[in-house]
Amino acid sequence: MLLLIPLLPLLGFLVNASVGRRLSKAVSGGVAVGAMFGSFAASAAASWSLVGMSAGNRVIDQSIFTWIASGDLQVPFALRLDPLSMVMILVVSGIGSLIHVYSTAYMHEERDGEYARYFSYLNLFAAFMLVLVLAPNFLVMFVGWEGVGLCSYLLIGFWYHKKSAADAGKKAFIVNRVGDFGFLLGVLLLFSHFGTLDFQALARSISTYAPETAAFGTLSIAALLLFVGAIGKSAQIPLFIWLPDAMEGPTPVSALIHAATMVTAGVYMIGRNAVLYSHAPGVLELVGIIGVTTAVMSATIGLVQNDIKRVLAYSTVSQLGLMFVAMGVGAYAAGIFHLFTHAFFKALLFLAAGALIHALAGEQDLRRMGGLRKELPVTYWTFLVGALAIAGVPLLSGFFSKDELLYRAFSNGHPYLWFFGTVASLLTACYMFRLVFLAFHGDRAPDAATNGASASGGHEASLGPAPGHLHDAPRPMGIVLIVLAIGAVLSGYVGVPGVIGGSNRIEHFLEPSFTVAPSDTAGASAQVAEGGSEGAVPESGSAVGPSASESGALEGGLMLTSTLVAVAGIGLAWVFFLKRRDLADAAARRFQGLYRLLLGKYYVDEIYDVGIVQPIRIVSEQALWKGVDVGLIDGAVNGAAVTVSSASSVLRLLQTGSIRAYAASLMLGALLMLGYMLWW
Amino acid sequence: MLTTIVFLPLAGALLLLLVENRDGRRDAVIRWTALGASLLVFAATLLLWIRFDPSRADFQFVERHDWIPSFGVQYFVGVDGISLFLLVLTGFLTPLALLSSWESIHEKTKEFAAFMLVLESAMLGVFVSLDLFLFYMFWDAMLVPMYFLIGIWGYDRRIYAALKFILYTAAGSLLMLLAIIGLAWMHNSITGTGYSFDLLKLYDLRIPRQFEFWFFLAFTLAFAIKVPLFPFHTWLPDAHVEAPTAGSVILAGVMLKMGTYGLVRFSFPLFPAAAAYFAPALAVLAVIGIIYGALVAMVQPDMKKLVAYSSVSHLGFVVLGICALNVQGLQGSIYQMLNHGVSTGGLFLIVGMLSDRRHTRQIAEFGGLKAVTPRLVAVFLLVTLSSIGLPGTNGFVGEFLILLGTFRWDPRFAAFAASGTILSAVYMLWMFQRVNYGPVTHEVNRTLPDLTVRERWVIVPAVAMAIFMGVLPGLFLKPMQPSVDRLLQRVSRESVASAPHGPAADHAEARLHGAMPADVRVKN
Amino acid sequence: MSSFSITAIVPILCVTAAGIAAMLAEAFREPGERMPISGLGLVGLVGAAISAGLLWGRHATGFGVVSADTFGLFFVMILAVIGVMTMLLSPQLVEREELPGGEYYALTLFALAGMMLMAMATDLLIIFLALEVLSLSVYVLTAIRRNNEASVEGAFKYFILGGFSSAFFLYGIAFVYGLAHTTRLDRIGSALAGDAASHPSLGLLALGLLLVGFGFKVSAVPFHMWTPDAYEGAPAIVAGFMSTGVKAAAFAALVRVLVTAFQPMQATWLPVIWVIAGVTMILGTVVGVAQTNLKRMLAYSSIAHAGYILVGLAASNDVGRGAILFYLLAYGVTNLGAFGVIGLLATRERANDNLASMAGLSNRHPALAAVFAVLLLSLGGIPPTAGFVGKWYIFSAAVRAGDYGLAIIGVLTSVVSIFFYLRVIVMMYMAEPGDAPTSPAPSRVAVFTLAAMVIITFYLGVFPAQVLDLAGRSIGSLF
Amino acid sequence: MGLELSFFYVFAAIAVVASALVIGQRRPVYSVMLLIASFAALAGLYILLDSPFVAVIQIIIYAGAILVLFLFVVMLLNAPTEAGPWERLAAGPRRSGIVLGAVLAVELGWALWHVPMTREPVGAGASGQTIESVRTIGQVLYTDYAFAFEVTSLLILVAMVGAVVLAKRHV
Amino acid sequence: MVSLDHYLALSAILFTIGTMGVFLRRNMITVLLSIEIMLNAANLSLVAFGRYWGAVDGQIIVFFVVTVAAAEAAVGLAIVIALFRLRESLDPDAFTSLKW
Repeated sequence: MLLLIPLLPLLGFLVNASVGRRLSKAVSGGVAVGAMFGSFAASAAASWSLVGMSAGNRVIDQSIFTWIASGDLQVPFALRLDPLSMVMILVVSGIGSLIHVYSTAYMHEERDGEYARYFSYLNLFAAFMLVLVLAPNFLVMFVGWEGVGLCSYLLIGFWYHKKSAADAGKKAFIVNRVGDFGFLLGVLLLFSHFGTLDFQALARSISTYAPETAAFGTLSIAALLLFVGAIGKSAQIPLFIWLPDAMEGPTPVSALIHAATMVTAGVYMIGRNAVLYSHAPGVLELVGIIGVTTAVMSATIGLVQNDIKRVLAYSTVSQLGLMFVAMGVGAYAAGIFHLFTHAFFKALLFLAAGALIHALAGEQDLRRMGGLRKELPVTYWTFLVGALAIAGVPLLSGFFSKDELLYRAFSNGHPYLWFFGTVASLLTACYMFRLVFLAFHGDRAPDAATNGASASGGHEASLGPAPGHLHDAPRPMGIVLIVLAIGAVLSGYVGVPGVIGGSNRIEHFLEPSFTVAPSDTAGASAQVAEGGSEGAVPESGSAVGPSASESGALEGGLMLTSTLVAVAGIGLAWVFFLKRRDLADAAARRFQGLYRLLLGKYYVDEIYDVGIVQPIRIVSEQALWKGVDVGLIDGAVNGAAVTVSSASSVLRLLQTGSIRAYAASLMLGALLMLGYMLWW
Repeated sequence: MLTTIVFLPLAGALLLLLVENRDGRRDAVIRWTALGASLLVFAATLLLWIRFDPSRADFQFVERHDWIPSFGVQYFVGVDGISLFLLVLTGFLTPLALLSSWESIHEKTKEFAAFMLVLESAMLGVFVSLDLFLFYMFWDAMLVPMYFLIGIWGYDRRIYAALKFILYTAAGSLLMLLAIIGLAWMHNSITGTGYSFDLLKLYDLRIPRQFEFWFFLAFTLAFAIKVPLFPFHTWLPDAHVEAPTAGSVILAGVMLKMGTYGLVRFSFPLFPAAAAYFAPALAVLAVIGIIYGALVAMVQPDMKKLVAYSSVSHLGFVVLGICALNVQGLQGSIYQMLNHGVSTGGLFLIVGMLSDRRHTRQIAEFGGLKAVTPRLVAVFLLVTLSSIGLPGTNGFVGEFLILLGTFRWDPRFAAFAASGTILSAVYMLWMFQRVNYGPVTHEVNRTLPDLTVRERWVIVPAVAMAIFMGVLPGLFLKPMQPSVDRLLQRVSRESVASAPHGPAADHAEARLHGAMPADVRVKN
Repeated sequence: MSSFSITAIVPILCVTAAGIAAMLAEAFREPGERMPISGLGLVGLVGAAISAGLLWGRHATGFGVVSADTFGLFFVMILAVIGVMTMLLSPQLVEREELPGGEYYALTLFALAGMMLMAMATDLLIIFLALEVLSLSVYVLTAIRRNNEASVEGAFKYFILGGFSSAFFLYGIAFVYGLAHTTRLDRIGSALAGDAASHPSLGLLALGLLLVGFGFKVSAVPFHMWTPDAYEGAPAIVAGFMSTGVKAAAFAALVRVLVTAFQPMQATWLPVIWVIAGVTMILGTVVGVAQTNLKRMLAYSSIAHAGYILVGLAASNDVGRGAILFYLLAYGVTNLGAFGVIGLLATRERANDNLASMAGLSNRHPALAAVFAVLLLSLGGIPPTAGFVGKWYIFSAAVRAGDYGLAIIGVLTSVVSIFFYLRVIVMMYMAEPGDAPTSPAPSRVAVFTLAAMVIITFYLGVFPAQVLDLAGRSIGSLF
Repeated sequence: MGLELSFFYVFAAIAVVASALVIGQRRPVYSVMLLIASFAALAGLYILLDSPFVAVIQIIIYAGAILVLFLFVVMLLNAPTEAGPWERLAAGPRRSGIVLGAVLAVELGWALWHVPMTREPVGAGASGQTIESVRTIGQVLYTDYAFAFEVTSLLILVAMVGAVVLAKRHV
Repeated sequence: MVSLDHYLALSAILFTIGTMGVFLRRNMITVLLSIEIMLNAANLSLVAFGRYWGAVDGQIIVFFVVTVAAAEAAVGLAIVIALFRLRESLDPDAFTSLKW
């Protein structure tokens, strides 16, 4: 039954990949969407039965076949559903289906073949993503892990004839590979140390160790290596560079892969190995720091970008950073909670932006928008909801999750993480509303629609109605937007914190996934789970501990601050980008250096290019290939040959043809021989 | 059984020679005959696989006849889990190679087909022979047809490449011949039961240390050149680039494996102490090869050269896994041999198709093919993915096992080797992108035909095999297991005996008790 | 005192008789009448082979100076094979060059008789005489195209140096006689074993001077200088005959002399042979690389092969001696065949023995090209050919003697040699036919002969067991 | 010093000088003549060695037949008189020839000097056999050396055929 | 009495002269003569040894050697004649068309 969940999209992929070329758009699109909804249904059913189980051991295992067996390495290809993966599959298949629906309209202008190809990729992605989250052991997870990377490569480069797109795809894949390098080594280390790759088994044996608070031992090394993988996948410093470029892909792809699901795989992976990380506090610290740095840095970049999708991309990076902060402070549940809500509102934002672009015939430049409020009501309102949600305005999903994780950061004794996190959310609110104001308020830039196409030079120029008078999102897109908007509003309520009458259900629900998993017998499982939870994540215990009262006060205070921060952010945006734009420009002129730095994304790409890419290329070409290979080794080989032949052409001259010389050599030989015999 | 399989192609070749083929009137007949013969062989190898008993570690289908009794030379052939699949691989690739050159070879068709079949016989012979003399016969006999394949049907600098190929290889193998003779003589002087080239007898022979070391070096040099290991690899790019497609496929698909197979079958088990002593050095070369090959491949303007250098990198993995001398490493290596055969063979097939269309292999000459030949590009993508070891394809299983084995032996090697996986993605995808993505830059390419039916028959099996091996490696790994275990216990037993050998010793210990140096470090 | 038993020399008698018959036939031949004189030779040679087979193991001795022991008889057989091949390949040459058939075949047969005698002789004087018989015949055969400058010049050089070396040889015999008061090898051996110690220097002189003579005949460096010139000058077939027959006979005598007579002085000659072997292999191979004339190239390769055979001698063990026998057989067939191919390509006007003239041969004469390729590969020692087994046998001998030095030299030189053999193949198969010289279609007989040679080459390469055993056993009779 | 010794020295001197002149002679004809002289001296030495048979052969066959043959050829080809050798001694091959010859002489000398038995006077090991009698020679020749004798016949046959083949005006 | 080494020494001298002749002369016939000298040197020592051993073998061997010399002379001169016919020269150095 679990198998159905990834299998259906896979079948959809096979259909579209094999015969899709000959199918009409309706059919191929229908197949894909159907597959997704089927998988969503399966997920829902599976989730239902999981929730039905007793809280202690909510696990559904399904082993399909033994994949790799070599010596003591036995890797079954199996699937496992537990609370954590349940949340994930619901997000993936649910939002996935919505985005499929959206795409049917969005990609409608593509040729049939391309259309089918698009959906086949999308299905394949869903399949891999579901395998990733359902994986019971590292190797199966790695299948999904690399698989989604592949799909993102294919989808980013979907408009392959555009060089920038192809490059972006390649960049994404390779940067991910760099991360996977660490991931793989981490896996190897874990196996060669614990002799298993199964998450539960690992957790069980890890929990017998003491947390490596002082020493930086195997566990820490493993955790660190795995984290490298997470960094690559989830676009954190220093490997975040691929995500903004990934916006070359079609917008729904950005929404699904580069906002809602794939990029969160890193966060998910850390959550999945919560026990390991809890035993490596040093690494956790690092996770938090990297997370918060990324959050702030990318938020600052987002503040000045002019391409609407890039802004959203940087905001994704920044939100992911916040999730890592949550992980870093051991608030795994909070992190996953934010992941959950973020999936809704970020998908919403992207899709709304997509609708916008669609309406503007491919225009992506903020400076050419404005005043679209009237013309695109649906898009506007849904986008606004998303913006409010991400900004953390109270009572919307973003508010609960972000607030939760910031509170955890503070209460778990990382005030500085809390501080910078708050700064990040301030910036978030600010740049999100910059978007809102620039795009929808104020008055429309004159040349928006007309030379939008030429300006963006975008592939999506082909999309959308002819420029001029604009249409709002077509029905399927509109519906999807509205559904997501509702999600963005409500999804937060699964985790309403205790302080305001909620009881943070999702956290308790997820709890078991972060502690040592229950073994077969309930009794044992209970106390193992207890001990595990004590040893593993004391923080989460404190969340529901008796000390709720004063921690409640604290939480309330922090909640208030973050609310104010959100409002402040919006206010700033209102001042700078709506009321007095000249101020913004003035600021830009005033702090020109800073402005350029931000506009240039801190020039990270350039630094990598100069510092790593070019040197490797030049060294390999000049030194290794031309130098060592052709020059040195082949030189030696050919040199030997030349030596022989030249020696030959010299020695042959001994054969002068003069009979005397011949006799001489004969004599010489005789004399030497006699001489040797007589005198040696 | 085995004899039939080995000499079937030869018989086919002789049959072909009888066909009168003035100015290529009977080319079709010849092509079909050759293809039929090779398919027959493939079927036979499959039958072998079916009738192979996966639970036994010793050699099966053994045939043993006296050959040169006065020197203890025997006709002694057999198959175990290690060589079985290499036979299957050979049987699998030869028909594809023949089919791939269906149209591109139109002069001296008869000779071409004959040489291909002779070559197949020799290769099969190398994999089955358990008598060192017999082995050497096949080993050297193999050079000649390959030499002609490159030299006659190759591209511009074919003669240079062919000479380089044969001289490079002969230099190594003749030294090995000396070692073989020395070994046989040792058997006489130690056991006093006369010369013997019988591999199984020689396995149990304890030869003096210094001889063991020299012999190991001689053997290993021969194999290292064939593999090719890092400093001995420069014949490969030339040979590959100049060889006709079929030649490249066989060369990369099967011949290179003989080097690694030789290491597994001869160098290591025959001279365990020396093996344990030199394994780290070999591993270093292998790792250098992995990274070096990848880096050089990255900057190649010629597709074939690029693939050739990628082979250097991939086979570095194989050697590394062998040096690890533990189950995963060894099994991974053997598996990776097969993978490399399939995926690199596939790559050469595809490059061949491209150069058949455009008569150039310069990457810069292509671009934007995806719009023109979608099917070709699709299979190209799949082969590329299997070559960079994406999970779900064969490449991943092999590389993971090798890395795992290596990691348990010495994490540092594993770390460096793993970086090769990044680089492989870099050069393969870069090439793939430059060839298939972006706008169509050359007008000529706008009209290129997509895969023909024949080409589908050539490439689809390879792709299918790549994915099949990625999903169900168990079918291959299980029969290997017993043979690999026996091999390991032989080697490690000996290598412990060689304890006083500095670094080698503790690796040996470690390998023996499964306790890894890495653990020793972290435990305290 | 000495047995007059004729039996031992029957093979020689057969061949000699055939030679005389050939002369007479020529005498009675009408001018212009075509007469299969070579047939007579075939009869004689076959007779020789058969009688050798009958004599096998009987260890007959004749006049106390000829011994039909297995060692000698093995060589008789080798020589018979070589002779038959020569007989079969010659007619085309004789007709093309309008040579005096009778004399040609007679001299060839006399030379063969001399060779066989040399192989079976157990007396230095007889060896000397036999040596002269075969040398004189070969000198003449070399110059048989007496209107061809190269031919005569080669013969002249060969003759002068031959005379020079045989003078040394004779002087050596003189000292042997002075030392041992006999020329019978066995007695010399016992004499040296006995009171050689009392006056060593005489023995040393004798040994050294004899080695010069032998070194010349087997064309070992530095006594090899005549070889390339003589081979290039001589007609291809004759060159092949010289390079195989003379070598075989000379080696037979050399082994016999060193192993029976000078066994006591082994310590002295072993290092000498070692050095000569090494130098010969190296020089022969290296200089061969630069050759563009095929006959010359094969001449140098034959020098190198002499080096390999000397390795077998330097190993100084049964394996080595057996190896010498086998190698000479394998080499004989192969090399003669190679020269034969060149001979078939020649026309009266131009020799077509240049590398360039091989261009595109595979298109003009596919069969010849294939044969030539096989023979060359066998010379290069590539399995599964006779050449490979021979080399393997030789190297085993060296390794058996723990003599890795020579073995490695041999290995490396054979790698280099592969290079120049392959160069010919390259021309034949991979080069564009330049000014395609038209060669006459080879006669059916010749083609069959070459085919037979190829078959032998492969047979010896794949099923060498019997022949190896034969060789191994036949050296037993030396002691 | 005995008469025999003086005779030895005389003949030896003649032989050596004559041979040297053969080498030093620029006219082939003279060379041949001088060689005949030296052979005659050798014949004398053979007499001293109680070997009249060989002495006679030396005169009749060697001097009488072989060298006369040479003479004929010289006449036939009326061989050109080459320029005297001495001025060309500077030339490389000649100098090397001298050197090589010298070294050879040294080695032979050294070796012979170290042959102990040569100290004893000739005939010390003489057996009862009277070696001067031709009949003994005949007996031995036709018994022990019968086969060798036969071989020489073959040798001469070869020589004849060869000479004819090569020298005959037209085939 | 004349001791054996006198004769041996003499033969050695003659032999050396003979060898030098091969190098010094520019006339093929004289070269042949030099070889004859070498043969005679050998003969001398053979006879001397025979005398020393008091056996006739030495003389008999000489007898054979003389025959050989005759045969060689015949063939050699024939070759010389053939060569002279082709090129009007007897100078060995004139015949170096075969080399390298």
